[in-house]
Amino acid sequence: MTLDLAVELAPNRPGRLRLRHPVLVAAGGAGYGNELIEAVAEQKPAAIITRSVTREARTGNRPPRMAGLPDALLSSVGLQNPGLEAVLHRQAPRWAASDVPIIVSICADNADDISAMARTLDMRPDASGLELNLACPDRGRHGEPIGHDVAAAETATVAARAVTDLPLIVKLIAGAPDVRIIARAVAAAGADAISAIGPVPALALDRDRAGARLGTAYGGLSGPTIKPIGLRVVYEIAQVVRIPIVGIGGVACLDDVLDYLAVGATAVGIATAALGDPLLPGRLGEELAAWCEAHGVSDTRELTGRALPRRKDRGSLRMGPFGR
Amino acid sequence: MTLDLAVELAPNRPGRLRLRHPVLVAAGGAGYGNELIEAVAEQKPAAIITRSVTREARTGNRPPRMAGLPDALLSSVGLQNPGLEAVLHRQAPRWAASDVPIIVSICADNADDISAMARTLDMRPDASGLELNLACPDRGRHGEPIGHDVAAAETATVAARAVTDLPLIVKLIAGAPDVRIIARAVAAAGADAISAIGPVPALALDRDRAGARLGTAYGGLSGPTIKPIGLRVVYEIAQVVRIPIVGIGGVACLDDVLDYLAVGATAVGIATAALGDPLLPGRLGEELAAWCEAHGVSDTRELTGRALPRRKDRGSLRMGPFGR
Amino acid sequence: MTVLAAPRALRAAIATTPDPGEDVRLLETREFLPGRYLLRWAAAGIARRVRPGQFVHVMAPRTAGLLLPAVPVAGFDRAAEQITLLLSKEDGSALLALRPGDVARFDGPLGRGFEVDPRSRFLLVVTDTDGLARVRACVDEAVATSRQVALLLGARTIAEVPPSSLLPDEAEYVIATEDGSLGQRGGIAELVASYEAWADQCFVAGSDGLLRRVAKLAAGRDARMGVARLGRKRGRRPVRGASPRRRLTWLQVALPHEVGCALGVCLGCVVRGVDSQLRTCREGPAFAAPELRWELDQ
Amino acid sequence: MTVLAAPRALRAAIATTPDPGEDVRLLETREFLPGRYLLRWAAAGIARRVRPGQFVHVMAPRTAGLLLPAVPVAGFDRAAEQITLLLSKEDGSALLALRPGDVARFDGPLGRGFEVDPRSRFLLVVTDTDGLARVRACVDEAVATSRQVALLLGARTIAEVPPSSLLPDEAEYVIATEDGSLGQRGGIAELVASYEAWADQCFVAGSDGLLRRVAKLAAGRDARMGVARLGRKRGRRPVRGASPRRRLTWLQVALPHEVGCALGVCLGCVVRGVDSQLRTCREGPAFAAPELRWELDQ
Ligand SMILES: Cc1cc2nc3c(=O)[nH]c(=O)nc-3n(C[C@H](O)[C@H](O)[C@H](O)COP(=O)(O)OP(=O)(O)OC[C@H]3O[C@@H](n4cnc5c(N)ncnc54)[C@H](O)[C@@H]3O)c2cc1C
Ligand SMILES: Cc1cc2nc3c(=O)[nH]c(=O)nc-3n(C[C@H](O)[C@H](O)[C@H](O)COP(=O)(O)OP(=O)(O)OC[C@H]3O[C@@H](n4cnc5c(N)ncnc54)[C@H](O)[C@@H]3O)c2cc1C
Ligand SMILES: Cc1cc2nc3c(=O)[nH]c(=O)nc-3n(C[C@H](O)[C@H](O)[C@H](O)COP(=O)(O)O)c2cc1C
Ligand SMILES: Cc1cc2nc3c(=O)[nH]c(=O)nc-3n(C[C@H](O)[C@H](O)[C@H](O)COP(=O)(O)O)c2cc1C
Ligand code: FES
Ligand code: FES
Repeated sequence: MTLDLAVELAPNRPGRLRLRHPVLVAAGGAGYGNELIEAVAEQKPAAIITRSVTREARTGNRPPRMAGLPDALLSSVGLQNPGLEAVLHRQAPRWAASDVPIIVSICADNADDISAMARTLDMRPDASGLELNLACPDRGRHGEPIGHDVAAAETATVAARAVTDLPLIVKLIAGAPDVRIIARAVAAAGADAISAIGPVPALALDRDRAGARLGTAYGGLSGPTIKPIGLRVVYEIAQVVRIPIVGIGGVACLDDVLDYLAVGATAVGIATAALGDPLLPGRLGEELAAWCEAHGVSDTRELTGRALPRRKDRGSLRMGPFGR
Repeated sequence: MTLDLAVELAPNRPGRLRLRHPVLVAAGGAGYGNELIEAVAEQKPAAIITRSVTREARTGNRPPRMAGLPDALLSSVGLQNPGLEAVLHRQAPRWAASDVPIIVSICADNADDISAMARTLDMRPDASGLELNLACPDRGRHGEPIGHDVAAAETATVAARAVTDLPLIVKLIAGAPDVRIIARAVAAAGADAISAIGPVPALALDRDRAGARLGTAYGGLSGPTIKPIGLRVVYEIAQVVRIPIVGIGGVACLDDVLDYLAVGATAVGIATAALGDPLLPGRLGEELAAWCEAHGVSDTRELTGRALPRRKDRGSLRMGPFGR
Repeated sequence: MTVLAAPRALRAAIATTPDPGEDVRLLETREFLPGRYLLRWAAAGIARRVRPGQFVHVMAPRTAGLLLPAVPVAGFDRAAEQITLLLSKEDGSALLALRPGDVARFDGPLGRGFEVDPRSRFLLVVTDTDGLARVRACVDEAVATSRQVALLLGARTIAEVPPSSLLPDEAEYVIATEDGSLGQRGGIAELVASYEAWADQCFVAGSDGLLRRVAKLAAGRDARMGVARLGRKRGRRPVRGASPRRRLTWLQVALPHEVGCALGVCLGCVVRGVDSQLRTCREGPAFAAPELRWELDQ
Repeated sequence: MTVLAAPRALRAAIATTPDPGEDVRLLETREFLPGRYLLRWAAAGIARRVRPGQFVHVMAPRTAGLLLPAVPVAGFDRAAEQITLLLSKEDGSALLALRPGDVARFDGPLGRGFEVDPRSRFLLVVTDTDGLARVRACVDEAVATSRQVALLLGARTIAEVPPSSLLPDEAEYVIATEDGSLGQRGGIAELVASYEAWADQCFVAGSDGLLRRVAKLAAGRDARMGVARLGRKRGRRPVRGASPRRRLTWLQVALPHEVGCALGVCLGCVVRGVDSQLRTCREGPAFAAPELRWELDQ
């Protein structure tokens, strides 16, 4: 049996974003990637999505920025980054030297910035793709994230798509009232793939309960705790779009990878657990290969969507005492 | 020091919903309450909110309806209930005999049903209050829950408020894009109190990943895992309304109770952990009393809102190396 | 990590059993298959009263009370005042972190167990690796009451077949594996037919598919065996689900019950019965097959 | 509960230390205050290299790697090849479930520790119950290098004062409690003034308030003591945060570091420095007080 773990994240641009296996580092899980790339010879992640970059530099949020919760991380880094130009200047040369594809995550609340960043990246050979992060709070809409609104999400996607033919992944957030509507709009606007979910807004208190634990009060919840929410969102998206989905949220072991594939993901991203164990994404790629071999699966695409409702089941009234 | 644990959940109707202590059973945590009431002589919960009742009987969702996840419960009972009339006929006589206030949770997707149920309850002496559950999927809006939409939430609240002067708690859900807008609208529409949060939509897979673990696929996530989300929502609501808030979501020990009070809750509700340990709400009331005594707190209201941002802090630019 | 303090005994006060929770002491944890453990407990009260098919509700230790608090009693030894549980690592039970000598608190036995007819001499138990915990106690019951018992177990492959040391010598242990790596090749349900004449009663637990296949077989058995329909000759029509009626049923099944109140109030454990919804924690976990709505393809 | 398998040593390969992770064996867990534990480990490699103020990253066991993986090394004994950690129940660390003989895997020592000037003879350590774990190793360092050391500890009440058995006999242990139930009544920071002339260097960890109060005191000390500004007389202006410069600073603080990558890439551990943002995991957890932006009320 020849085992094919490779997946295409932009099937309409064949070969442009072909991953050796389906497990990658999600945004924020490995900074701009170079520390990881340079330390790892084997067990490489399938790709690295960088932490989100903005057009201008940002100093990030007021500390403390992270709190450990049971099986979860609460964080609010606030997009600290030196701006796209500086990131490319300092980091991109080393990306070019690596065989791990680097996908640059960009974030902005207006079409101008998105276009400008996408255009800049389009001219660079070192970025293998672009992730557009829709978690950005929209100043025009009282800070509600772009990803909550169909029109805003669509505009943002078009702004990027119009100026580049780099593979474009659009990252949705869990909080949209109906994520399926956003997913459909984003796919129609030209996204090559969708990733989901980002962190879930949450809060934790200081030990003495005199205030919030993070400097910004609110933070994003990530890690194992959010997996059931991420699976729900990917399961919803997978039923309404045909483009590949990168399932993200709480992945920490092979079972989690298999779960995301089963609900329709083509690839799986890891941030929080990769902070604790940077080799995890690469190792899970190997574990997945071993699992496929042991279970007679020759292509991971066979696993994608296995748990989705099949059409023939719909409307069926026949079910036994326990509902099956 | 005299210790006053009592809280008023409807301060505009003094004495109508005065609880002996702040820890109650949230909807679904004790059915219609009678099994619990009859078994417990001490360590009584401050109140019991019934599982949600609809105007007509409902058979509930296709099994399996519950799955245990790490530190969480995934469930989708689907409002199985014999309809309000039958519930009152079978259960209410025993409510009247108990000194634990019973708050009847009602659920419907249209103003007619809500009015009709509220009117029915208004004429009964056995219900101490009414909780209006906004998690109901609105058939008029592709099944999006009422609680996602300001206008729908407002209409539902008015429908109940107009026909009863029973204490009225309106239960918000975590998934609204901006829960503060809903909270303000509901308070303005006449709610005596707000409760939040309900379960978070999520999904889990079968052991063999051939399908979802629950009969309805989607379920609501509850239990310790969702506490950081619940705290965030209550913290948000508490900054925009002045009516009491019942904090719900993941409460399982005294620290959780203190956390919810600190972010602005006047009382705290428990469902999932009360399923595992029905005496928990009453016991936590006692533990809270002991804690107050040990910490020189004479009135639990001193604890409410302690962690909320103080006005004078806002806009302050002075902060040290770690943000404080 | 929030861990609940041990609650007082309450479920017991309102549940089927009038007994309070009990402090039980772990005697032994043994990994009988990779990731699957047998836990033996000193639990005098539960051992005395438990019936096959019943479960305990783990009150302490637990992780916030949520990780599968309901655990079937997989075996008992009334003389030694011991019970055994079978747990798998995936269940994530806090019990697996305990070591011999540690104490836990169980509420139980809870739920309705299997009804073994006093006249039954030959008991057939059918299960798979995951279902074993729910029916294994039938074997102990059979041995304790000097009945003959055969346990048919189906597994995917030899690596998932529990060792015969899990069963007393008196029990006949029959295995089928899907890949033929041990015992008969194929599903275990196919072997049931050859025991249906021998067995006075049959107790089954396992995958949905296994239950359905055995239920289908049992549905045709009465006709094949020329057995009178249960209860037909009695004066009053017996209440469905009543013990005497269950006792006379050839096939009883134990359904899984992992989470929920175990009190009958949360309706999380509901399954579809022939003419009403049934709560696994109260009307079950053991049911007579005809009580359940199988909607079998016939 | 998902539990990560032990990762290979990687952080070490990119972090300040060139050493791989190490398997360490638990020798003893002792509850020294209710809910607070001292854990003593056989950890030859870490014990050999660790400097006060450094931490280890717990790679296994852990609950999905998230529950406070970074733990300060609270003590060491290079001869016995042992280190100690102080953990509180609220940290929820999986290490607390281990028993003597169990093995864990630590990556470390990580981060920059305190810089003790070779010429310093008298070391002052200031802390509170929660901060103790981050500075206690300064005492071991002092004793190992035959310096004199005083540890000032502030607590709310006597019930939160760690027993003196946690410290070697050579250390002077001075206590203040807010309620006056043990030692001086009031905050511990108030006692620092009486040691500022005696001490060559001061190491502090604790609540934000304690750090601020001691930092404020230290800011005025140079003037009071007539001490030349550090480094002023040298030819080249030393780089802020460079070891030689830190070594010459009277006050150094160890900031808490609980979660994050410990690799320098996540920016979750950032604190505000005087002229840049500083990462606690790389530029810290020990800092010279003047490196941090205190914005003290003066
Ligand atoms: C329903 C909902 C309610 C919310 N309510 C509040 C609230 O009441 N108060 C509040 O402060 N926050 C609120 N938020 C935001 C929430 O707190 C953040 O999602 C969370 O803090 C994550 O932290 P972070 O994004 O700052 O941190 P990071 O770890 O930096 O996360 C990176 C993300 O931050 C986004 N981002 C943050 N700020 C900016 C910015 N200025 N420009 C561009 N991108 C940005 C990026 O898209 C990126 O995905 C809410 C979010 C939602 C979805
Ligand atoms: C953002 C979002 C996306 C969702 N996407 C989907 C989706 O794609 N597919 C899907 O099936 N579900 C979806 N849901 C609903 C979600 O699955 C449920 O909230 C969850 O299943 C809880 O289960 P339950 O309400 O059925 O169970 P229960 O345990 O019975 O919970 C009780 C709640 O159910 C509500 N309820 C359920 N059905 C009705 C009804 N017909 N009439 C009145 N009240 C009712 C009640 O308000 C009550 O609060 C979504 C919800 C949200 C907020
Ligand atoms: C420290 C940290 C930083 C993150 N930074 C970003 C970011 O810059 N852009 C982004 O889109 N997502 C960011 N994320 C979100 C992750 O990519 C991911 O969507 C989320 O954390 C859920 O996955 P996880 O559970 O594997 O962490 C960040 C997450 C963490 C924990
Ligand atoms: C089994 C179960 C049934 C529930 N039924 C209802 C219900 O009928 N109406 C309602 O408003 N909330 C219902 N809830 C939601 C709870 O009241 C509560 O909002 C949610 O579970 C979060 O709290 P918890 O973490 O304490 O469970 C139910 C929850 C559970 C677990
Ligand atoms: S488990 Fe709650 S009704 Fe059965
Ligand atoms: S912990 Fe990640 S940068 Fe310091």
